[in-house]
Amino acid sequence: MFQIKGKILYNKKVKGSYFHLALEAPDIAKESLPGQFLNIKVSNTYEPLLRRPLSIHSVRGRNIEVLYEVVGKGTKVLSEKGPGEVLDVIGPLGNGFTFNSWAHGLAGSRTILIGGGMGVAPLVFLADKIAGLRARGTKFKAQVLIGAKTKGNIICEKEFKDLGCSVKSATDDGSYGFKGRITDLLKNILRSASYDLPITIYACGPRLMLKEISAISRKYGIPAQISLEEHMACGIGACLGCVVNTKQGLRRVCKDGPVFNADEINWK
Amino acid sequence: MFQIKGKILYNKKVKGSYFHLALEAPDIAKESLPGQFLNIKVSNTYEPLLRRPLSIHSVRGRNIEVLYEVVGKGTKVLSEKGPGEVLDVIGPLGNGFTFNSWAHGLAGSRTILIGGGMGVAPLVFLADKIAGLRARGTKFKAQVLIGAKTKGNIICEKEFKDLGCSVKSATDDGSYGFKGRITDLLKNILRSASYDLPITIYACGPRLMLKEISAISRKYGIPAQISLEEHMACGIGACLGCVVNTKQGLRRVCKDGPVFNADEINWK
Amino acid sequence: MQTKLSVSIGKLKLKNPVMVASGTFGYAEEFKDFIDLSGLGAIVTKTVTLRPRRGNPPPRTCETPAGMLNSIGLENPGLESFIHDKLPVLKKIGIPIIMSVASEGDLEEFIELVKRLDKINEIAALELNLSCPNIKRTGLISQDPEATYSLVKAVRKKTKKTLITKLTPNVTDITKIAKQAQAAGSDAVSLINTLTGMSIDVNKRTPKVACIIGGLSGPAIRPVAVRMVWEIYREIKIPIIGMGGIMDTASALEFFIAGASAISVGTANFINPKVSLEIISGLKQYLSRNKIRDINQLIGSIRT
Amino acid sequence: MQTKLSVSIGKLKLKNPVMVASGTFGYAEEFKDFIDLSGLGAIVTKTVTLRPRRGNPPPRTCETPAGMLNSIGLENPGLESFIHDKLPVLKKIGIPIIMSVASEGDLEEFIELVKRLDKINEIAALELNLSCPNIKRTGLISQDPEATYSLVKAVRKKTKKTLITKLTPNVTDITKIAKQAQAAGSDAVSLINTLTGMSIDVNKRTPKVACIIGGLSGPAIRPVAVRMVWEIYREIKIPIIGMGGIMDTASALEFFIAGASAISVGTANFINPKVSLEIISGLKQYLSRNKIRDINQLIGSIRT
Ligand SMILES: Cc1cc2nc3c(=O)[nH]c(=O)nc-3n(C[C@H](O)[C@H](O)[C@H](O)COP(=O)(O)OP(=O)(O)OC[C@H]3O[C@@H](n4cnc5c(N)ncnc54)[C@H](O)[C@@H]3O)c2cc1C
Ligand SMILES: Cc1cc2nc3c(=O)[nH]c(=O)nc-3n(C[C@H](O)[C@H](O)[C@H](O)COP(=O)(O)OP(=O)(O)OC[C@H]3O[C@@H](n4cnc5c(N)ncnc54)[C@H](O)[C@@H]3O)c2cc1C
Ligand SMILES: Cc1cc2nc3c(=O)[nH]c(=O)nc-3n(C[C@H](O)[C@H](O)[C@H](O)COP(=O)(O)O)c2cc1C
Ligand SMILES: Cc1cc2nc3c(=O)[nH]c(=O)nc-3n(C[C@H](O)[C@H](O)[C@H](O)COP(=O)(O)O)c2cc1C
Ligand code: FES
Ligand code: FES
Repeated sequence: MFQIKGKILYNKKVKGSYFHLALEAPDIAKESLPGQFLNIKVSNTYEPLLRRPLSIHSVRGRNIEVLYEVVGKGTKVLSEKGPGEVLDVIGPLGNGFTFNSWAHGLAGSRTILIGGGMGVAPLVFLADKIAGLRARGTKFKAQVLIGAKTKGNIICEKEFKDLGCSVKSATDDGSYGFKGRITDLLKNILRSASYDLPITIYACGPRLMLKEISAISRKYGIPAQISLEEHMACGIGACLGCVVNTKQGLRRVCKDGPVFNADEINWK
Repeated sequence: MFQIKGKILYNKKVKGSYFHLALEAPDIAKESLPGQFLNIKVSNTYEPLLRRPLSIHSVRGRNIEVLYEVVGKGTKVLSEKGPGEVLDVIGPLGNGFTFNSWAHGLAGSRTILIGGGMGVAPLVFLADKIAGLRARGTKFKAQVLIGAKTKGNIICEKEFKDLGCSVKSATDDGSYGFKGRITDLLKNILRSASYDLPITIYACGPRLMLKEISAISRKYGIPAQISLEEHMACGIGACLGCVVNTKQGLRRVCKDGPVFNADEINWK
Repeated sequence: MQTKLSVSIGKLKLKNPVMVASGTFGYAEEFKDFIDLSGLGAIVTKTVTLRPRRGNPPPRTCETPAGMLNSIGLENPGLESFIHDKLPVLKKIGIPIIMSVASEGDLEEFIELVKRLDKINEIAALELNLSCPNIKRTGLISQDPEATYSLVKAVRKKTKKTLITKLTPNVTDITKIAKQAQAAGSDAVSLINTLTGMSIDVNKRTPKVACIIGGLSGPAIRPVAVRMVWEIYREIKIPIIGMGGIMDTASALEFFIAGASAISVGTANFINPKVSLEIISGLKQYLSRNKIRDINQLIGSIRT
Repeated sequence: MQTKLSVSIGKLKLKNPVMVASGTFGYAEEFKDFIDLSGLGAIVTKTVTLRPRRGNPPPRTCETPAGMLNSIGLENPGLESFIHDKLPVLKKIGIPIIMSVASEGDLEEFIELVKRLDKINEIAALELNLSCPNIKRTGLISQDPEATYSLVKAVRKKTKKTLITKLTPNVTDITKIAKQAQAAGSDAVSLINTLTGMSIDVNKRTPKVACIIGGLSGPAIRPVAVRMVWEIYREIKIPIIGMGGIMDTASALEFFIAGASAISVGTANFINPKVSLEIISGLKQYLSRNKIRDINQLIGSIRT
């Protein structure tokens, strides 16, 4: 974990209210794992007061990238920063997805990455790592499912394809890809899946989607790692603000997560 | 009084921490008088919460200009705004200097404009109006005295000269012009002045300077109009926050001022 | 969708529940260049005392994080001058004028004030300011449940006008005070007045307002205000006028949902003189977006 | 210029007067990557209770204007687990560890806790958290002068360690409580704990923290905190540990000038984990710039 001043390389609109930020942050870049996040101070004033947690979307050499949606005042302020400006950033935070165990222990794995809305952000980094494993000769397949309200909210399709993933999309209104919930698409896939390799699900997105995925994971006996969100005050495990109810009691999303095994969570 | 959204035409550094802002504000421009001020919302967040009062430095057609020094967070935020951005501005506020009475009633007047530090800002607008009177054939002379801590804080010399004023400067450290206080320079001038025309003093600057000028005004029997500052919450006379102790009781700097006759003020 | 914004505070009917808070709107004339004053639900005047009050020495205000301190000290021209100079202007606006009153001294003075005002038809209601923190005394009437009761009771006997008791947040248990105000016959309570606070210029090592202590207002205090409205709502039956850090429609809505029947905009008037009217139209939009026909259905609608 | 930053709180000597506030610094290990912990004046632990406490359900925090609400509900692993797992780590830092303690139930539990801790040398002082607003009960010990007196008195009899009583700001008159803490033998008071507040999600019409009411902290509350430190300073003789919205050197200085002998950094740790050390060096600079040799000369130096 580092607290650094990272120079903005670019911070540009991708589409709609989605922005892509790249920062010079060599120390953080070196240690980052997919699923980990940054906690960014977006303003030098007291408005907003707290840092904003944003997933690591990609690491390129000394640089680190973030993909974010403008949803409130913090992300708005962030979106107004330009290249050359410096951000106070803490990271990498949290545990990240577990994927190396398979890389070392097994011949390979079939991974299904499921991103709902902004949830695709950390999965691109994961897909990148999986592509790296594949390049080293292991049998890793990565299928990506992207879910969103409507076509305009489908992001990162190209990034995933460029990383060699097969990509399917679902929209609530059917304006793009499968019409319906991403979890229904997942169920379709699992029903017809050939179990040549062990399957693992990695998911990030809205709470209800993750809850549904946990149910699917249990039903099909497929392990799922899910990345949760809670409101964070400190992001480093000190305030006990971001707890989630798990089988081992209340645990901190920022420190013990944000990635949890789906079967650990007590959904209410 | 208007509350308008004024587009920034430019907002650039003049020197050191001094900035020059120009805004499109036709309604305000039309009604502005020298000595009046604007109350500017520099941020859409609660930091800073209150507007910032800044004198009208110049009016050119539909545009209005402000000269300001970055001294704290409000002026800092303002200095970061760029052309095309829009500011929420209230103005023109306050009473302004009285100078027309002479223009109409008398053949002319010898005016001494005294600006301490940032106090020069509203005096440029006044000098401009006086130049206008002169252009219309009245006998108006304008002499300007600029006081500052050191050479780097002397501003607007050229502007005053361009408006046909004779300019003298004083710095505390003697790095430019007369070494010593501007009020000492004033005394020197008054001692040797030829009273061909009635003299009026117009002054804006630090409280101690204005207090000293009041004393000089009394001693020499020369009327002085001084522009005061007080911390302002509303700027429109509603909160009673900005009062100053006068012979007629407490009066609001934002509404009954900021310009007062020197002999009205009860200095403590 | 047609939405109903009107609410009742005692005998007073307001066409909409948005008023402006005492001391933050002058005597209204300062705002006439910026807004159509007749659009407001009501105007609460700067607090008036029987005799003119000079108030506190300057500096009287300073800024704090998301807030401000003031120590105006109830400067006002006194009752007679208010009636002659200010009231005629206010009257012309054509909306209910709620007059905020305070006493500098004893109960008798308060009674005298109220007796005099009871006869003036242009005054729609009285707000009893028992909570101004700036008059030097140890403790305020509004910090003491019994003193609040006696005062409201005594005043109640002298007037049939709608009586609103304004509460200070600087107490251990606000519900106790509110209950006493209700028991004594107050038609409504309004809250919160400012939290007492202090700010220091560390270079000069002096307080930033001359009176040392001032009243904290603005968005910083909103969570305290919303909490108090919610606490009181469950304990009393008379309507609540909520205020404290209302800056926009969203923050106004917090108060209604917590239990306020009307709200007052204070400090925000200084920053955006149009804000009260903007809130009125924002409320309409919120109601129709959420298919709520009557703002009264929103009051106290928090799901806990 | 050489400046002296050391201060005394009861029997406790601090090399500098900057500590970190209970509940905002975890058990210190969370901060070790960011700062040299041994540079701090002292560390106050998250409040510990006799038995483990699960705390409140999530969501537990939300942001407010220049502040935040929390309703952690004193989640902690309980005394035994603290002593075994946390204390050894804290001890190694080599600076005074002030242990914050609270009782979930009755006085006996508090006494038991204190008796047990009295024997542990690594604990430099005890801070009595009588003021946590999140344990559901009507009123807190720290809102009642007599209850504060009895509790501190009882605890005082059981330990020779430096005792600090932490005060809640949610009271009508903080000086009364502080005087009782002093009379009962407390070596110091620390203040302020959080102001109770509430924030509502107006679209969902639900409270933003699950427990409805939370504790307000951060710069928003600073004026209230500084005011209370100043009020108490003139009424008691024991040292004051000031806190509430300290974000930087300037805000820390306000507390010293108002009368605090030491300060605690709370919420600011979340925003800038280095802030406490930055304040220590900022204080040194301020003292030497102002030619003040000893921070003790600054304490209560406000010119009014
Ligand atoms: C571990 C983690 C990783 C995240 N990664 C990303 C990412 O890669 N890209 C991205 O766009 N967003 C991400 N988020 C969500 C992001 O933190 C919030 O969108 C952001 O903090 C909102 O700030 P704001 O000031 O713009 O909105 P606010 O004005 O604070 O609030 C606007 C809305 O956002 C919601 N919100 C605010 N804070 C959070 C939060 N901490 N978690 C969830 N919702 C919140 C509020 O409830 C409100 O509805 C992540 C959150 C967490 C906890
Ligand atoms: C009628 C009027 C006209 C003014 N005209 C100009 C002008 O033309 N150009 C210019 O540069 N400045 C002018 N000022 C001063 C200007 O308003 C302040 O410098 C500005 O508000 C400081 O804001 P800040 O947030 O940058 O500083 P803050 O962070 O608020 O404070 C920094 C310092 O500035 C001082 N300050 C803050 N507000 C005021 C205030 N209202 N009056 C005096 N000092 C203050 C503070 O005491 C502090 O020492 C004028 C003030 C008034 C009242
Ligand atoms: C400058 C100022 C003057 C005030 N004067 C009065 C007053 O005379 N009488 C009164 O009852 N309240 C007075 N108040 C308190 C407000 O009416 C209101 O209760 C408080 O400011 C909280 O609301 P806000 O945060 O929206 O400003 C004053 C507030 C301010 C800021
Ligand atoms: C998340 C959080 C948890 C806290 N937990 C405790 C606690 O366990 N015990 C305690 O005495 N105070 C606790 N506090 C209060 C702080 O110690 C401090 O008194 C208060 O936050 C004011 O200081 P600040 O504004 O600098 O944060 C907590 C505060 C926060 C923000
Ligand atoms: S945000 Fe503080 S513990 Fe997770
Ligand atoms: S600033 Fe409000 S009356 Fe002048």
